Amino acid sequence: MTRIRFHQNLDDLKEKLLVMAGIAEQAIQRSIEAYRVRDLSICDLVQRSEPAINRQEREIDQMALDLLAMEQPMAIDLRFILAVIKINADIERVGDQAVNIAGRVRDLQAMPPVELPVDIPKLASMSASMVRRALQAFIDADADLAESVLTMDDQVDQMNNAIYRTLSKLIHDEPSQTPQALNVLLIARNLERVGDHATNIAEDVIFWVSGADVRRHWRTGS
Amino acid sequence: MTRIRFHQNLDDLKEKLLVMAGIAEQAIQRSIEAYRVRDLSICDLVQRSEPAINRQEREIDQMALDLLAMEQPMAIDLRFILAVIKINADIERVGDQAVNIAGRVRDLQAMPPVELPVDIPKLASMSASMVRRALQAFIDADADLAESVLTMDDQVDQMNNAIYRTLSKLIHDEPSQTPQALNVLLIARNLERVGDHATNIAEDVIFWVSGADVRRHWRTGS
Amino acid sequence: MSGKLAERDVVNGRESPSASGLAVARPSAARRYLNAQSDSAFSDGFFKTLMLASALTIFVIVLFIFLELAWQSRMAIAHFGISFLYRSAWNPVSEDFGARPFIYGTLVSSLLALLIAVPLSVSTAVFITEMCPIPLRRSLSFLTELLAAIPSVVYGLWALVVLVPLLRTEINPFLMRTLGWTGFFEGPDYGVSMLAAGVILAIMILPIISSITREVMSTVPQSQREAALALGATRWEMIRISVLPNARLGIAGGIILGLGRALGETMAVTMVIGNRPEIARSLLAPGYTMASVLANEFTEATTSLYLSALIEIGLVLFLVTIVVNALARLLIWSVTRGASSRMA
Amino acid sequence: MGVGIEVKDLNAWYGSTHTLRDIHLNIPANHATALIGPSGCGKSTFVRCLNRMHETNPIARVTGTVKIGDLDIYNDVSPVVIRRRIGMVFQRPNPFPTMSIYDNVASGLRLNGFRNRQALDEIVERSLRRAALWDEVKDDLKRKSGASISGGQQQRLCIARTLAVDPEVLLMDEPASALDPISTAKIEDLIFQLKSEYTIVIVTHNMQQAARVAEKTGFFLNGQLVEFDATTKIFTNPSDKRTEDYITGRFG
Amino acid sequence: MGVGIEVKDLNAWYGSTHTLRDIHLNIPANHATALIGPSGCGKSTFVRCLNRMHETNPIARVTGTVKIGDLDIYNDVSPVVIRRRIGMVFQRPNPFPTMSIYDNVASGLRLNGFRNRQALDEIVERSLRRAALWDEVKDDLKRKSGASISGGQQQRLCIARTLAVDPEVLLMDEPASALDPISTAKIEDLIFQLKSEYTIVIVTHNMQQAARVAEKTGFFLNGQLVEFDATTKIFTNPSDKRTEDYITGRFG
Amino acid sequence: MQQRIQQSGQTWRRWKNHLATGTAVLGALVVVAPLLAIFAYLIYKGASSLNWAFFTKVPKPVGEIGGGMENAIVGSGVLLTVASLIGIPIGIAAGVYLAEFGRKRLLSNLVRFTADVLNGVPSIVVGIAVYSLIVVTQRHFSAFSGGVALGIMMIPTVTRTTEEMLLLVPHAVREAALGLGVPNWRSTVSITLRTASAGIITGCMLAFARVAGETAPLLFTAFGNDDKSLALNQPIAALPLQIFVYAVSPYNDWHRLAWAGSLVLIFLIVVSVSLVRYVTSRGVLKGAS
Ligand SMILES: Nc1ncnc2c1ncn2[C@@H]1O[C@H](COP(=O)(O)OP(=O)(O)OP(=O)(O)O)[C@@H](O)[C@H]1O
Ligand SMILES: Nc1ncnc2c1ncn2[C@@H]1O[C@H](COP(=O)(O)OP(=O)(O)OP(=O)(O)O)[C@@H](O)[C@H]1O
Ligand SMILES: [Mg+2]
Ligand SMILES: [Mg+2]
Ligand SMILES: O=P([O-])([O-])[O-]
Repeated sequence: MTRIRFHQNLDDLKEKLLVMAGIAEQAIQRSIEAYRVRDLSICDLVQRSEPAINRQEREIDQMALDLLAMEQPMAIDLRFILAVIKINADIERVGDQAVNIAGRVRDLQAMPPVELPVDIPKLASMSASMVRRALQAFIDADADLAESVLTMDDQVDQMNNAIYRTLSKLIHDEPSQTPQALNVLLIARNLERVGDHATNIAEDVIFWVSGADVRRHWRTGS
Repeated sequence: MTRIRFHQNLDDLKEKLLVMAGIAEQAIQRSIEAYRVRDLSICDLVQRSEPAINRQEREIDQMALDLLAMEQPMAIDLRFILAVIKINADIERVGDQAVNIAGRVRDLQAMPPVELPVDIPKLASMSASMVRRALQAFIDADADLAESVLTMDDQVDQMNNAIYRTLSKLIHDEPSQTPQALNVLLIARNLERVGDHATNIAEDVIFWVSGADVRRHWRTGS
Repeated sequence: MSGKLAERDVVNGRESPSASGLAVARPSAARRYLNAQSDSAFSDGFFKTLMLASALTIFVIVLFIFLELAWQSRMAIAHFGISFLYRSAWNPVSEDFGARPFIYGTLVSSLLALLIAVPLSVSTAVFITEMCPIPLRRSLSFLTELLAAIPSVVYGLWALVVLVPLLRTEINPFLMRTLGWTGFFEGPDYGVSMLAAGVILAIMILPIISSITREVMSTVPQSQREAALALGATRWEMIRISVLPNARLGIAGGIILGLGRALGETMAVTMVIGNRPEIARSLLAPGYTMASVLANEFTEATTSLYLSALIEIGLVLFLVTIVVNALARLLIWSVTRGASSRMA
Repeated sequence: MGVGIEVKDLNAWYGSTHTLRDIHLNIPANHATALIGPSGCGKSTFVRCLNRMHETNPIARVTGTVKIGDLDIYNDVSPVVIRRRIGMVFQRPNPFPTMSIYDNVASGLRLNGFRNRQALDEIVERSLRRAALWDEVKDDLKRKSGASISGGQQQRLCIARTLAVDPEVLLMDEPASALDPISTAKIEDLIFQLKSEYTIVIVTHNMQQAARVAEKTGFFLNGQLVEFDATTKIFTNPSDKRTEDYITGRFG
Repeated sequence: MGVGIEVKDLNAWYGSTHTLRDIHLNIPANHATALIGPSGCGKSTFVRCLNRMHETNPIARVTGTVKIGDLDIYNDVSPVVIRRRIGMVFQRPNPFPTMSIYDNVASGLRLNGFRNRQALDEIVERSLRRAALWDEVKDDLKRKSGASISGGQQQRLCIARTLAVDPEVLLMDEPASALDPISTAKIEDLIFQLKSEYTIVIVTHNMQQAARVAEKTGFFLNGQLVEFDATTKIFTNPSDKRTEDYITGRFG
Repeated sequence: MQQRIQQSGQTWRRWKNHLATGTAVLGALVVVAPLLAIFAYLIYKGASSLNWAFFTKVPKPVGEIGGGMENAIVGSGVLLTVASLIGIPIGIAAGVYLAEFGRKRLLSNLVRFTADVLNGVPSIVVGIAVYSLIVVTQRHFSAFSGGVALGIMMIPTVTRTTEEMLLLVPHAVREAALGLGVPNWRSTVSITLRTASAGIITGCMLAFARVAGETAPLLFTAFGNDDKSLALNQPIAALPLQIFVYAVSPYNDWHRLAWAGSLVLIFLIVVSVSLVRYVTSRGVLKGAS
């Protein structure tokens, strides 16, 4: 039962997923970059990455399906493939969020620039680092690192809420800035969702590595 | 190879998923009811349903995992289980959206009531009917019905965009109503996401029934 | 055709490797060699014919024996007709011949041998395969196998020197005392007798029956024994329901083989049966068998009718063994039908 | 109804090879328990120790305690009695080829001197029904020999034969490994039905088979019991690294 | 290198039972093709028709065309010649028990009169290496008999023996069904490696095995070829309802 | 449950078990005892009568003390050589035919049956047949006729063991050979026969041992000869024949020689049988099945 090829295939699967994750993460970073420097060409770049991510999502799904059908994976291998299937969906959605952000940036661009009292790049770097950490946990099969992602999510939520309050107050005070503020508010929500997806990825990593379904303790608890 | 028990288990799995879907759908409807009649007790009901949905999500995931590990499902059975795993995640998120809506309603309740020129219940009934249709397609293994869900999604998106425009204009014109408008805007976004999840479910049904990965034609197309 | 093909392949192999369908670009040493080989159709045919001829030889030999015996005994057959088989007279001087005492002697001594040998050899086989400790098992089975190889003349010698005196002094008196009333064990007691022939025949066929029985019992699969044991059978019950039924076919075969050997056995019997052409109820009386009379009188037959009568006895013996063999085959065939699937 | 089996400190040898080492195990009553492990790890030896078949091998030796319910099988009773209470089904179907189907099923009872014809008829029918074989053979009960039916049917016949003596425990040593997939599925269904009434221990090389029929699974390695746990646990998330490696094919 | 196989209108009989009906099939060169199907559906018969082993059964009959490359095996050549070019590996390992390992591998050539010692040594070594057996047996080549090694090794020896005559096609009829999982995995790895050089046709009852080793899979039912397609297609999304039913265990 | 453990029946079952065991042990003893007796007596009598002269001298005239059986030993050698040359090739070839070419046919069944018949034909009948075929036509007894008689007797044993041993060779081995593209005859000779060779040798040895001790067919073919002879067309002596003549004679010294001859004969047979056992127990055959 030295299923060498099967385990190579699992490695390939992981590799593929990581490549895709890299693209998605880059898309998030680029979209924030676009936000910072107000550069439409970067928005284009981000939006063009979507088909690639979608294609890779399908390929990974198909590969996972083939492995399930052909290799009778068991125990840790099976959990790995299931984790990949779920992480795959999350990464694809991270990519979607990047595209959404790019869309918002495009809208913002069409409006007069205003200075808003919120630190989107900080929130973004927080979310992005959650994603990176979750992926590192996946690479290293490190459940502890994955756990740390779960705690970061609370901070991201708080930051998002703070931004929401700030912006809704701002709109109230400065109706003229409403369109810009609304867009930024939505960008913040997108980034918050990116954090959520990172959290999901971390949960899946924990499930794969330790077999414990972390949602048991966490979701019901919160 | 008359794997009678296995196929009973698959039926049980489907049954369980439908029960959970029923609860999630009900949660959406209730949250909108709460919005309509501004009833906090209904919000409570919705928020209390979340743990139940989460628990069922975990149970279904576990059951699917067990079946994958123990029964070597193949072809349509394997696709079915994978579809269930994905639909499961989507339904759980539909439940989350209901809870989010209930939260927004709770916020709204704390504010002076205003009359906003948007038809949230209509959007809600549209989204809910997408979910219901997707589930019906799942029950009947009906790929055509599932296809019809995909087209409905475009309408939901349009309605949501219209609401966004209306509200952002309103905020601009009537800054005093900003908090209410912002909450309603977010409710609309939540409903739009419900529609997205319904779309995902429909795609998974098509994948299960026909083996065709519908994302191929659809997502890349859009 | 085949030769031509081989040639073509060689050519292809050297000159245009890819021209033929199979001789592709990489003919290795092995491939090139094999492609040059013929398809052996002729040697196969020749071989088969040779084997067939040998097989037919056996048939021809038996047929020849039968025809030869029948031809050589034609004079006696013509002279005595069917009555030869049941008349008791055996008088070379008056040229009056009947085979009855010989037929009787042959049958009785053989049956007697079976009666003694079958239970003993089967229980020996059971002991050796199922009960006895492994080291002992080997030496015991070797011993019985050796016995099968001892020439009958040696048995005869031993019987003449050891068995007959032993019977006369120890066993026969005892038998006369205890079983005399049956009429089978009445005096006078010469030692050489039907009983002595039966006993020595029994000793001679014992190893045959027991080694065949042993062999078939050891081919009964272990799983059969385990099936019985797992149902809670004792060792004896296990032997009774798993071993013996599975082996019965082989045991029957062994018994028939033993009978065949007993019927035709010549030398040992000649040496101990007493060679008197009479039919007596008592087993202690001397008798005569078909084989012994041939051994004793064939070279002394002076007249052609005498010789012809002797050969007719040979013919009868031949026919009796054919009948026994046919019966054996019939028996084995009918038993196999019931358990044929075991063989599959 | 079945009874539980309690194994303590079981050690077994073939000659001087130590085949089983310090096995501790509680097999639950009225459930199916699967034993898996690589070839030669001692699974067969273990089940053969449970009904004292091990000792039929002249070079075999065993120490430790095995309790069936309250009965210490190595001290309280004779092997003949214990084997009747603990039925065994082997890897290759081994019906008695010289007996009819009916006689095969009746053989266990007949051995015990059971002679009541009518009761025997009933028991034979019930056993064959329980073994899901009745409908296929009812017309040839006394006409066909036990060896003249298909391999899968033969194996069910062997199960029926074992059921006829109404054992409390059923031991099965790779009962389906010699059968085609359809017969295998039938045997598995059968085990699944029987386990409410008997304590079943099944050795198998096929992990999916273990997964399908058994609630509990034990993993043997080199004569030791590495892990014993709920089947779903073993197959989705075993505790021991060695189990995980075996299950996922990283072994050897 | 292997060659493709083209089967047209193949029909086969045992006595009066029509075992294969109108088989049309193109087996690609240098790939592994798996044949699956329920017991008795004719898989073995089919592969035996591909190297004319079918006709060694006196009651067997066959019609139709089988082309190996350009060669019509039923019309252009004798069976002996065709069998040298189309190697076959059987369900149970069948090494020649009286021959050493070396002689087993050399047998295909020697028995055809090949005598060059040095070339033979080379061929034997290369074949054993290709069959992934060399390291395990190189020290006992001429000392151990072909029957004295383990079952898995025996099967690889049989593969080496077949490779030694340098065939273009390798037919395998359930080559791993008599082996334990570890040996099975080794054989599968081997097939996987060999398929770049040979056209391999493998019959198997084990769907995962088909999935693991073959690019193409054919599904037989009642002597007919129901579906022939890419393996992933067959196992994740077959076109024919009967295939789907068989694959998912809804069959029978 | 009514059928669970009926204590009453148990004692009786145990008893039956013991009874059966006892019977078997007893049977074995009864069988073994005379065997050992024969051997012991043979060795005791034979060894004391063996001397160098036995192997190097021909018999003395009636009444004279001394002499040996050189003529018989040589004669047996000649006879057995002739017999083996006739019996073994024909026997093996016929066995090959039965096993490989004619499994189900009428012809092969007929041959099989006649082989069994021939095996059962009493040796003395074979003697008569050969007598009328060769001795009568040649008008004198001869070593050749004796050899033919013994050879005929070897054929069925060799044939049937060959057939059985070949059938023991798994069909798979044949398929393996055919699958390699080996011609049928080559596969039969180099694979099937070779695989079964240990068993076939056993069969030949057993046939050899059997005819080595045969007396009856030699009575009117080889006839016996008091002088050493190697000529095929002259009467020739044979060990068993000589033993018989001496055993039934009234002279003590001849009895002594008979015992010595028996011991030598048995020794030859034991050696060949042991050799066979050694060969087969090396497990060459076991691998085949
Ligand atoms: N009859 C025997 N004599 C000697 N040793 C034996 C015997 N049976 C088994 N063994 C040894 O005992 C060990 C355990 O064997 P056992 O048959 O219990 O293994 P297993 O787990 O059932 O293997 P498999 O899955 O191949 O049936 C092995 O190493 C084997 O070599
Ligand atoms: N030697 C034979 N004589 C007569 N009929 C045969 C023979 N071999 C096979 N058959 C019949 O031919 C049909 C096909 O048999 P085949 O062996 O090709 O099936 P298979 O698909 O290989 O089955 P399995 O998976 O059990 O090996 C079966 O119905 C069988 O009964
Ligand atoms: Mg075992
Ligand atoms: Mg087959
Ligand atoms: O797709 P989601 O935004 O609902 O996670």
